Amino acid sequence: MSLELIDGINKIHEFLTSNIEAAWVVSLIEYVLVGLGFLTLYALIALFLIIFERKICAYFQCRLGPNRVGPWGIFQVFADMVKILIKEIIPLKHNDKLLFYAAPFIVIMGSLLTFGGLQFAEGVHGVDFNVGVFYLLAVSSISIIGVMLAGWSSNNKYSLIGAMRSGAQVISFELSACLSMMAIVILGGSMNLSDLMAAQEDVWFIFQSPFTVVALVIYLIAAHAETNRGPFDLPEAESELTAGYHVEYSGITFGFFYVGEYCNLFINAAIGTLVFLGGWQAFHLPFAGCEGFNAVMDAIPSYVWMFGKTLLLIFLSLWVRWTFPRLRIDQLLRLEWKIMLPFSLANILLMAIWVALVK
Amino acid sequence: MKKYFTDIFSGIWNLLKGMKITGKVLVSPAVTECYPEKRDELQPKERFRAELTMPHNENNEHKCTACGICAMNCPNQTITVKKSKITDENGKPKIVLDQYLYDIGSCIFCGLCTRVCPQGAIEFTNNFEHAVYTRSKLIKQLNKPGSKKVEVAKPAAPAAKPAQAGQNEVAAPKQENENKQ
Amino acid sequence: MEDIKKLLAKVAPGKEVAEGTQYPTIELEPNEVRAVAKKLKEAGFDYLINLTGVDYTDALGTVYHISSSTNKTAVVVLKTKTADRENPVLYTVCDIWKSADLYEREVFDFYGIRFIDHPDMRRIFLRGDWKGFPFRKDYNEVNEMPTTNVNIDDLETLPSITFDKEGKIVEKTKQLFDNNEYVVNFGPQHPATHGVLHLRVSLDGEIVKKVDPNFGYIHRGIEKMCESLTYPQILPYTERLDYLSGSINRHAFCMCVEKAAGIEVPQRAQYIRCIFDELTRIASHLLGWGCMAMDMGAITAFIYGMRDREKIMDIFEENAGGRLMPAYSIIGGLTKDVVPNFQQTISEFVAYMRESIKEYHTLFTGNPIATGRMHNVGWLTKETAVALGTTGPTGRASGWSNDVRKIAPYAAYDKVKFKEVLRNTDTCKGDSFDRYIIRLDEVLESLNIIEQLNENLPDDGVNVKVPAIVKLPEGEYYQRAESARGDFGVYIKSDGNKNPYRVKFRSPCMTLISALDPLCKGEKIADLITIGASLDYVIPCADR
Amino acid sequence: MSSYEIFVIVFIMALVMVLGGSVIGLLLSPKSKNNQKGEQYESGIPTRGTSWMQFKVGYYLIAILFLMFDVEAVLLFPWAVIMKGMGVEGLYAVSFFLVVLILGLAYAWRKGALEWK
Amino acid sequence: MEVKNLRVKSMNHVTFNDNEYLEQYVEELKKGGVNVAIGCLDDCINWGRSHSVWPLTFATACCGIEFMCVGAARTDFARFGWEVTRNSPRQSDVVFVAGTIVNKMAPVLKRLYDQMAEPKYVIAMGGCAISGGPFKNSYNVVKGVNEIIPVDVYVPGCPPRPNAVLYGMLQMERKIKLEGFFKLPKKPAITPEEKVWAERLAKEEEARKAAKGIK
Repeated sequence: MSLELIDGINKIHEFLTSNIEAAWVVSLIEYVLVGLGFLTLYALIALFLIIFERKICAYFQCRLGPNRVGPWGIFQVFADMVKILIKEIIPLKHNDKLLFYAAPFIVIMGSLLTFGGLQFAEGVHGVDFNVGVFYLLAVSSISIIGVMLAGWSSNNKYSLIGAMRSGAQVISFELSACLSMMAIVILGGSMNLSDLMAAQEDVWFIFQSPFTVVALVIYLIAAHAETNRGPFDLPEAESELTAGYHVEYSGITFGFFYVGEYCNLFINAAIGTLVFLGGWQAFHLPFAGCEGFNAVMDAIPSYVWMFGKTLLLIFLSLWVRWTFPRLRIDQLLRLEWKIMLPFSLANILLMAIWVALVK
Repeated sequence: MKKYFTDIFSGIWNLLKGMKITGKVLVSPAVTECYPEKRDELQPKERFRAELTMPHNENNEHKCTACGICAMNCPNQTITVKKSKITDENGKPKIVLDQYLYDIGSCIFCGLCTRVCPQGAIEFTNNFEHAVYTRSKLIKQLNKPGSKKVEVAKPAAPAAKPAQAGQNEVAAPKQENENKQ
Repeated sequence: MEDIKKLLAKVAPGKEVAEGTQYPTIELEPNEVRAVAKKLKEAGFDYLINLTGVDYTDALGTVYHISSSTNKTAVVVLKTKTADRENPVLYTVCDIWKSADLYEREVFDFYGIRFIDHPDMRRIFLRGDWKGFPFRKDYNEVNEMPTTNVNIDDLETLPSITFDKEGKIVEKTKQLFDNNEYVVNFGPQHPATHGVLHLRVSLDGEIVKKVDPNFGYIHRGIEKMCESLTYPQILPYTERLDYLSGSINRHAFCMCVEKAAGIEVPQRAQYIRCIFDELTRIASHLLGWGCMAMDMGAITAFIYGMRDREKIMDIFEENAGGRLMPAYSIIGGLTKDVVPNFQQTISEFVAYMRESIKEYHTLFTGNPIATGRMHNVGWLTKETAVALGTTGPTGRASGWSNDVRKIAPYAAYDKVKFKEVLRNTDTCKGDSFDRYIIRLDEVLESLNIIEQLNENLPDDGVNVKVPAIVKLPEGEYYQRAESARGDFGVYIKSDGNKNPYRVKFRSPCMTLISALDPLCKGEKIADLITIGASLDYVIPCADR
Repeated sequence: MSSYEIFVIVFIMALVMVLGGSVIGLLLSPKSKNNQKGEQYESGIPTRGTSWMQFKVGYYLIAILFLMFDVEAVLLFPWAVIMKGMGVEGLYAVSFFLVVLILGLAYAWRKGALEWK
Repeated sequence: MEVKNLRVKSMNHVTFNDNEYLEQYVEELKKGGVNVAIGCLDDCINWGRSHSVWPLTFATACCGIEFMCVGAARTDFARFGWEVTRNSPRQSDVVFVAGTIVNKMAPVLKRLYDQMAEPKYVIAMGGCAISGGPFKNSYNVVKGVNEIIPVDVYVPGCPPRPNAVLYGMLQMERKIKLEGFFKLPKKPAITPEEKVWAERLAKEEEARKAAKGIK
């Protein structure tokens, strides 16, 4: 399908150039189309994940979850969307207005930019820098600045504590995510996502070295923490800080945090898939005599592989979220600095040795 | 050093065991009862107290004598008994029930009224669907319009009290009853 | 009894021990109270069960119920009163028994009695701008519903009275917090204060410096209402005190009235009452377990707890006709006999619950995050527990054996074999984890009790005839019962009418809340929530 | 379309999404006014003083360590890219650096800098 | 929308209580006529709102426990899309007044309600919230929360069983489905309760000023 998609894009391009003379108009229309495409995908994924989580969490809790709006409750999220879009945005009295309204933008920007850097299927990708991994790491950490701004600018004590905790979150899991990716960069020899994809054509990275498994586990924990979810939802900490950093946000401004959270969930799982689990590459057995099996695997479209694996990681993340209690802030720092950081540093060293000696 | 590693691995092991529990629930069926969908099957148990009613027989008759013991025993004046004195065809003065008002919005379902009722004229049923938009609608008249007290052959002694357990807290000596009125 | 009388003669020479009372009672002049109290404390009476204010119409007074953590069955009652109704003043005992702190504030709030040298004479339940003292018999002020937000000065200024050098009484005030302290309100509307407790927490970053619990956001004045209700009418209100151990409270009140009126309740009723008490306790502990898990962020565990709790609710509904408020015990027995398949349901439930507890342990107790958050957090030593009067599972987690079911067995508890669940004081000194785990252990013990009672259910009817109007002979009655949160007490002072003269419920939750400040000092915000959850208080019980 | 163009497009789209959503919300939503609405929410009790005041951050020391380690991580990335091509030499070159890092962490740990204060 | 066309999944229109109120409500809204397009848009918005009502976690007493039961597995209110309980009033749509409101709590509840974003709804759950319930003779209890804030639905019971709360939620859903979005204000700008409140506030303000003047 991905090739068909590219075909379709080419057709649109031809159609536009044949009908419109001014080249800049064509470009503009294309830009708008691309942008809208991204936005739609982004929104749809967020909506899908919201209902997905609500259903899955219900099943974890021996409940049914939404089932009265539409078949199996799938229109539940649209109802939520309609409602939240036309809910009042409360004008606050004592806040820092500029930062207050900038915060959701920064959150959304951070996650959309990361989203733009993903690869969704063979040949379907947006931003593809030669420092792709680096880019993803860089822009994905913007969101947390939005969280801090939101907490600070609200002039609310709960949200301020939430903001401070999100600071702890940054200094905790940024580093591990970074170092676990570095292990893959050593193995793959490139920071470009396309190159990394190509390197996983036969065998996914996860099966290439035992140390990628460690890296994957560390990455999953760190990525999970960066989404401010599950056992790492300290900045929100419902039972402690009522709603944490976004306690003063109402209506759609709160909706942006909500959407951003779910998209970050997807994005982090997608990065994990791309970097460790072979992204949209099919599962191949690199042995002689397995060509038949490989051909069957290849017959499955690449986007199915991509989204299937991503969903698997998301499911894992939900499972963790709906099982564990929240960490305390010193446990959080301890987990990072006394467990994950030594492990990832050692992992890099071992990975380098592996690459130098085995490969 | 050894403790550090054993701690980590036992920790992970315990986390995984916890995940096994939730995973098991994930694949087992939900315990949710779908209330509005299966409304007919989901009636509360028989003894459940959800609404005070006054049973009427097919002739639109009830057993209430308008004595007001229930109203007196109610801890928070949920029941109001409005009665009037008339003379019946034999020329005897007689007390009849005009309105038996019951405010479900303040009822605490303690069951004291049904226990003390000497006639067994009121009872709790388990219809729990009472939500309304107007508070005044929560005040219900229990005796149906035009209903009257069932005429039974008068037993010699008031021993006809239903031999129900717990009805021995019957309060209300006569005079106090009248005073209240 | 004789020993105690001898002791009383020693600590209060020349005072007569009243005859014919339930517990040895002595009346003291206000200025003698402190001396006697100190001597009693030295003699081992270190647990102030209850402190009740009473309006004797001609005088205002207090009644102290004192017991000991070593000689557990001994209870001593002290009484004192002052004839000054305009400006009544008594001497504080809050430095002798720490739990008197909140009790004395309560007496001040209800009766206007001020306690000399008590450091904090704020109103406890009512707002600072409340007019009059509602529990006085001559109270007739009209207080409109307030429309303005609570005044922060009222919350922070601590008035107190003390003697100056010349021996005159002077009034002093003190500020609770410094001006530049970072004070955050947790509650009244907060998901983790278990109701409408209002905690004003002074923070230093994440660290809690001081916790100031504010009560009264659900003070309904039940005790005052009881003074105008008949005894059967009071029963539904007892269930609404601590709605999680409603059956037990109701049972306690029934027992108190039955004891006073000399009503003998059939064995079957007593057995069933005990089964219901234990079921209530299990339901309460399940909710407590679930809420603790939820407060720590594990919502799934909460849902599992509630799932299993529904089974108990079903039993209640089937037999008693109510879910949260079964309304099953009445004076003289039970409303109705249990349904025919009751025994089978119970034994099925017991088997099911035992499996569930194992599941809970795997899901939550073993979780390293949870244990990490509970271990070494919120130490409560046995001495502090006794001083604060934190009874129930909380006290037992600190190694204080205080189970009323063992100390003063009531109903059918002397006919079953069970052990009081205590945490070993050598290895653990009562941190959050102990308070957590003891609840699950108690559930298992309760299941044992239920099993035994269920197997030997006698068959002699469920109620006896009681007079149409229950009137208690003049006097004072006290009944203790072990509710899910600790030592629940009912104090009834009767003047022979069909209404009680004064009813006081000894709330186990109030003392639990008073433990928050000492436990949370120096811990983190997350620990404040964990400790609060591990104490497992119910605010309407504290506020009454 | 180059990556940079897409980057700009996505950036603008984020702006459009937030602005669009907020404008719809502001224009269409029902509104009501009262005195207490704009006040801070703190469980229903008026807040005491301001919340913008000095606030102790307990992880201050760790935050500084983080800065250090993050910079080191950035420095390591170029090496990581060419590690595969360099083979054992690349390993020698950087293992010293890595060991120093690990020792640094161990030192900080030993000194108690990683404890919550 | 007509009351007759009002459909709630798997529940018949006539089985609901208090349909008269809704009919009256629709009559009022229909005064002046409704444009078809606007009517459709109204239906769409109301559909969204009625299926996504996020409650504020506000529980004072016993009813709060039953409210927790409603959220638990047995009677799962997530099925209706109500499960996203928000702790901040800014993000919630409905406040379940679950439990007794005493004098000290009244200003807190009022403040929370004031701080909620429109549209906001109130469900009085249980006897205490409706009328003071068991404690209506007490010196410190508010006799019905409609003295403080306007109530949309009353769910009697002490406490109501979880299914009764679900029934109340369905009632709420029906009411929201009839709202006219483009016929604001949907509630009177100042409800009678608000009026009482405002008068009291003004009175107190006056008294305070007077007291100051004397000083």
